[in-house]
Amino acid sequence: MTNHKLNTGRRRFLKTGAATAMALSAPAILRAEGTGAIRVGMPTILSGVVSILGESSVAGAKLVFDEFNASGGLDGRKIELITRDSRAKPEEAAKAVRDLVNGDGCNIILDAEASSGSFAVQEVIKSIGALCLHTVSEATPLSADPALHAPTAFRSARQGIHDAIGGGAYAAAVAKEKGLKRWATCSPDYAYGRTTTAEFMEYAKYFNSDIEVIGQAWPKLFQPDYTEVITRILQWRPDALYSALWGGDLVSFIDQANLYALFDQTETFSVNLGDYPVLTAVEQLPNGMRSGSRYNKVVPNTPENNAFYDAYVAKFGTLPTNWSWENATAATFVIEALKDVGTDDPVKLAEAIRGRTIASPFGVDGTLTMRAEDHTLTGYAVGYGVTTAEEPFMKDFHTSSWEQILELEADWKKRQGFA
Amino acid sequence: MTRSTTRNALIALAALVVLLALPHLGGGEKLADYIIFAAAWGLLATGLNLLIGYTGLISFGHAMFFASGAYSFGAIMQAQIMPVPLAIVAALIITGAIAALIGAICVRLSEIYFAFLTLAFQMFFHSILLSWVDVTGGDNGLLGGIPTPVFFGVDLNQPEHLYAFCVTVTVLAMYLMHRIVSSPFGFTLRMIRDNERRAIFLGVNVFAVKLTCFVLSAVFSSVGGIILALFISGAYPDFAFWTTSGEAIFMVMLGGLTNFFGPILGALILTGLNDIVVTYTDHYGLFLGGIILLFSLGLRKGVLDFVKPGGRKSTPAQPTADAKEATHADA
Amino acid sequence: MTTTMLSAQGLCSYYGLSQVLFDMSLSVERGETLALLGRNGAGKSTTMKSLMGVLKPARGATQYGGKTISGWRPERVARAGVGYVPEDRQVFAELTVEDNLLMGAKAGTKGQRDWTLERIYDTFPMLTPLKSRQAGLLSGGEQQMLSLARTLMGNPDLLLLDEPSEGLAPLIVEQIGHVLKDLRAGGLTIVLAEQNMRFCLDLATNAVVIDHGTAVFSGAIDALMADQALIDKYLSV
Amino acid sequence: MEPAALLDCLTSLSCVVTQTTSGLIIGMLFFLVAAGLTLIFGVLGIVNFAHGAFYMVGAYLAYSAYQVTGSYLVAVLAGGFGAAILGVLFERFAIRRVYGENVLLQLLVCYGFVLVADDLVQIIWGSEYLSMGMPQAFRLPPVFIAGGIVPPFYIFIITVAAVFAAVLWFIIERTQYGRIIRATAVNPTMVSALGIPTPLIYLSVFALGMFLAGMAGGLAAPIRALTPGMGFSVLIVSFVVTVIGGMGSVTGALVASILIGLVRSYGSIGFPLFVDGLMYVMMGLVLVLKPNGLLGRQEASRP
Repeated sequence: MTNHKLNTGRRRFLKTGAATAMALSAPAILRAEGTGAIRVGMPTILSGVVSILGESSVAGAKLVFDEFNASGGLDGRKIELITRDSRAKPEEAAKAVRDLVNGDGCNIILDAEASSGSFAVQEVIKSIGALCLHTVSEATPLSADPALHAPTAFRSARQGIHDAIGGGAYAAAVAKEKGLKRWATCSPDYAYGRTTTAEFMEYAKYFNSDIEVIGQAWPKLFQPDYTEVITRILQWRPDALYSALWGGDLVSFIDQANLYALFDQTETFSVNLGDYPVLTAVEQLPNGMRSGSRYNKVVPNTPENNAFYDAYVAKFGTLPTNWSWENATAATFVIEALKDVGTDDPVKLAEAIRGRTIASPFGVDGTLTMRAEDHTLTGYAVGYGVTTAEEPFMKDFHTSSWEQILELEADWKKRQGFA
Repeated sequence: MTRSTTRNALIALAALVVLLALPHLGGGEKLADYIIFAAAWGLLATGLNLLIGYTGLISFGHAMFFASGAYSFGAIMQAQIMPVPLAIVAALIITGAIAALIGAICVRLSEIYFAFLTLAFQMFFHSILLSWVDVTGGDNGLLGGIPTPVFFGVDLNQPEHLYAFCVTVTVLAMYLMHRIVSSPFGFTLRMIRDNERRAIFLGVNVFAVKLTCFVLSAVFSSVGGIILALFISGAYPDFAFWTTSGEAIFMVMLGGLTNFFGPILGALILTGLNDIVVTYTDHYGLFLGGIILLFSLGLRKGVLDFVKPGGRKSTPAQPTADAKEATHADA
Repeated sequence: MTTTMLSAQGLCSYYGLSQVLFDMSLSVERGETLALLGRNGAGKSTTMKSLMGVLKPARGATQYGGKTISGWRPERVARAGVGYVPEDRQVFAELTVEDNLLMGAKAGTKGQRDWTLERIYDTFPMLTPLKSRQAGLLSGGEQQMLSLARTLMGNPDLLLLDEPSEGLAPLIVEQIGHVLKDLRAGGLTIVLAEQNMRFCLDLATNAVVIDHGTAVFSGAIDALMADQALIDKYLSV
Repeated sequence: MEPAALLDCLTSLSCVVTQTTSGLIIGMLFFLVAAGLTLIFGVLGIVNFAHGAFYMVGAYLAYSAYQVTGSYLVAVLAGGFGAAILGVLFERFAIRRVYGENVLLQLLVCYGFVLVADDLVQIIWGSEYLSMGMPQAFRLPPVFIAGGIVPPFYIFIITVAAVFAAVLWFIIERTQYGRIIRATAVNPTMVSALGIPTPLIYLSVFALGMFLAGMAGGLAAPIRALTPGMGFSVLIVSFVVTVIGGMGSVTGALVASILIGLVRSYGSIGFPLFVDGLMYVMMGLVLVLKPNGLLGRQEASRP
């Protein structure tokens, strides 16, 4: 395939070319510094079935940036958020990031892509060196696997394993109290659904050895009809059901399972149920379904979090999502780091973010920390509650202990060979 | 070498030189990215057009070969068992084998059924990519990037080297495809497209020719996948999704299927349009969909179909049976 | 009363890029039966199609009942009173005989419904027992009858009849001839495209001879019969 | 693979009842969408890739109508007629211009339409998931038939779909309009030469197909979340159904829909991970062994 003669010719050509290219590309970083706007790029999904992901991500970041700009910005320099629709295609996400950095002069990227897109973005960041905060992907390896590590990339989003440990402990306790032994699962058939479910059941069993998984159903992502899955679950007659379905799929699943009165017969643990768009979409929310924490005005029930909710609703006319708080958090980290460093040099910003603790409405104790060792967000609300059909949609929320999460996470990392 | 092949080789070489120089003439990395992207898509589209434009077989499943190139190349490089050039050759062989298998089943069918069967295979392939997590990484794609160790002094981790390499491979592949379509084999393809019966009367083994073309077409399309995999240092299931095939078909149509360079022009236009639409608006569907509608209802023919009218005539805008009627009537 | 019912001037028609009709002209008087003669491939069927609007002539004009109908879609031509029986019959193979007949049913231009199923079965007795048979299973002669009957169900004022005798047994041809004579007697105007000159002799009063897509003779059929040279040149096989 | 579970189920009446009805409900909703698709292909020769978009539009219109009127009947009719009206416009201004053209050009027209429709729906109704909610009349506990669970709402849907199947059959086989569309499918020129305006026939068949798709969207709105782009997954299954049943055959679509429904419901017990795969394998096998589908028409045989 490669012709040696061609190669030598090209190499000579390259030498002269490389110098010019350096001269042209290097100023991209210099140009953006100084007095102009600070540009923050956001590749995300703005069209199709999950366009709500992109819209609420943009809104979450915009809320924080606009406030910062209104209060004068960074010594008068405003933050400008530039979004790109990747249409959920990883290659488009990768190209968008390159373009945002090389073409638009963004030194900061808020990566609001679903997991496959975030892995593609991570590869670009590794080679291009901009500051990047992944704000949506919950895929654990993104920040836990050292092989994927990039010095300027962080996760400002939930980490799957945190929810699994917190959720597993909660499920184990409920199971003990109510005698739920036979468990079934129903999660989407792709990496997120499978790993989240496996980890959740692993920790549920770890905390309660009576728990037994008697059946697992794996509907496809965006499947329109769940009837065959629902009747199959009915055949198993489980005591409890775990589901990692999310978004519109979860809405359809609940609507259809209601017809079979599935939730009257089983205790349901649905990690993604507690997100406003799902809760408000389901017209007949069965009583007593349990959900993991997503975003809720009363989790944690602090004036700061209530204020965020109110400001968001006032500004956008829609309810905030899990993605909204994750992006708002990323935006806050960016602003705090900018204030520290004074410029948008990505390496300096990364240094400022690594290990940083910020005050945040979403922290269990009012703060969030970007853990230095693996660039992962900690301290956010993890736990489970019982959903209700009316505001605030969540009661008896049980906040998981971060001490326990961190301890078991360290152990888990060792087993995975990540640490 | 005849005079025309020498001339074509020189043209290819000149094109290569121009392409190599382009980013240094002020376009910068944005232009380089654009060209690599368009080259990857252009190879997919040009490969596909070997079937559509030259043989009259409409494949709706070519994205699976695009993906199989990307995935097999990526997986081989991740396993670190051979250098880049060998891995590319291996990826092409793997794709060729898959294509031979699928082609043997598909090329017997005609028209819409061929399109549907290729579509079915593609959906099956896509679901395998999603569910065979151990090998493909499922929806997360090939995790961890694609390592590219230095070979012959070429370091694909450097953007300049990557650009030069991708452009060279593209020009080489385009040159080879051009030679194929201007060879006697290429004429046989066109004869099958225009009058399959006549070809059979003349003793052509239509099945073998179609199958060969199917495999070649798949292999060249997979070169595009390899380039894209190199560019984003990964491979993802959406490479094999039907929308990828759909876009490739649109590129073929947009540039013109009667001209060898139509598909790559279509790739350049559509990639550019995508960039512009995404940069200036959040309503991708509205704008791109509008452009597609304008094109398909207004222009109706690819850009290069106007420049060089090819062998195919468009039938009058009447329902199919009317058109059939007109051709089998007396004179 | 002789008034011109249908006339065409300078028709040029193409299949794709190849021209088939060159300046074809003809004219039919009300109540007349016109024979359109010519060898296979001379352009008879193309002329019929061009008159019917099934094929759009590139140039030339057609007048029917005082209106210019060139450029009209076939259904409009049909609704104006022109019935068309195509050369290869084109019965709807999957439909039953009766369904085929019902497909053709429509009122005539004056709202008349002279042709009913009963009258059809009277006129074409051989169709009666085949009522519920799929048309595709019929013999060639039966299909020809059906095709003609189907068009009659639309109560046309003018009938374009393309090669009704083609490939049929003499007995069937004779039957068709009888039917046509009755139709003519009933006042129907007929344009009959035929290779079979003998078949036309009994039926037609005037004739147009077509060769290479253009009319080479136009006049009384007796005059044509008298001109052996013309017959040898254009019609003999 | 869990053949034992499948065997258990087949020997238990309650399981058979549950799985058979769930197979029927899956199948019948697919049928309503696929019927229009196959009809349009049969008569117009168009592979309508935009079919899913009409299903989506029907669902959204039904949602809005339900919000305003609170009547499920009005909602379903709004979905059906809304989609039909949109279908008329689409046929008149787009599809009509590519009849008889290269199939790729037809696909492109549909593709462009789908992109625009998805985006417009997002602009009009927003990107949030919407759910119509179960109409009050159907908020009933499931009934038990021979130990099997059957939701009353699904009995209703199956009935409606069955009625529509019967009505469609009657229209196609027993009415003048049905004769005309069957004849037009085979020989539009001859139909037109008999005085029947084929452009109107095309328009009406397209509108009928869109009505069915939109109505299916409306019927399913209480149980399927509404999102922009929701039509796509429905489209894919409908294609599989159409190809297996035979492109152009409504009866074939009915048989294939029920087949697919049953394969899904029993398959989810016997070989849960291969349910989708099996659909594609069935489609592939049919294409290879019997390209015209189970009940597809042979190429028109003209004398």
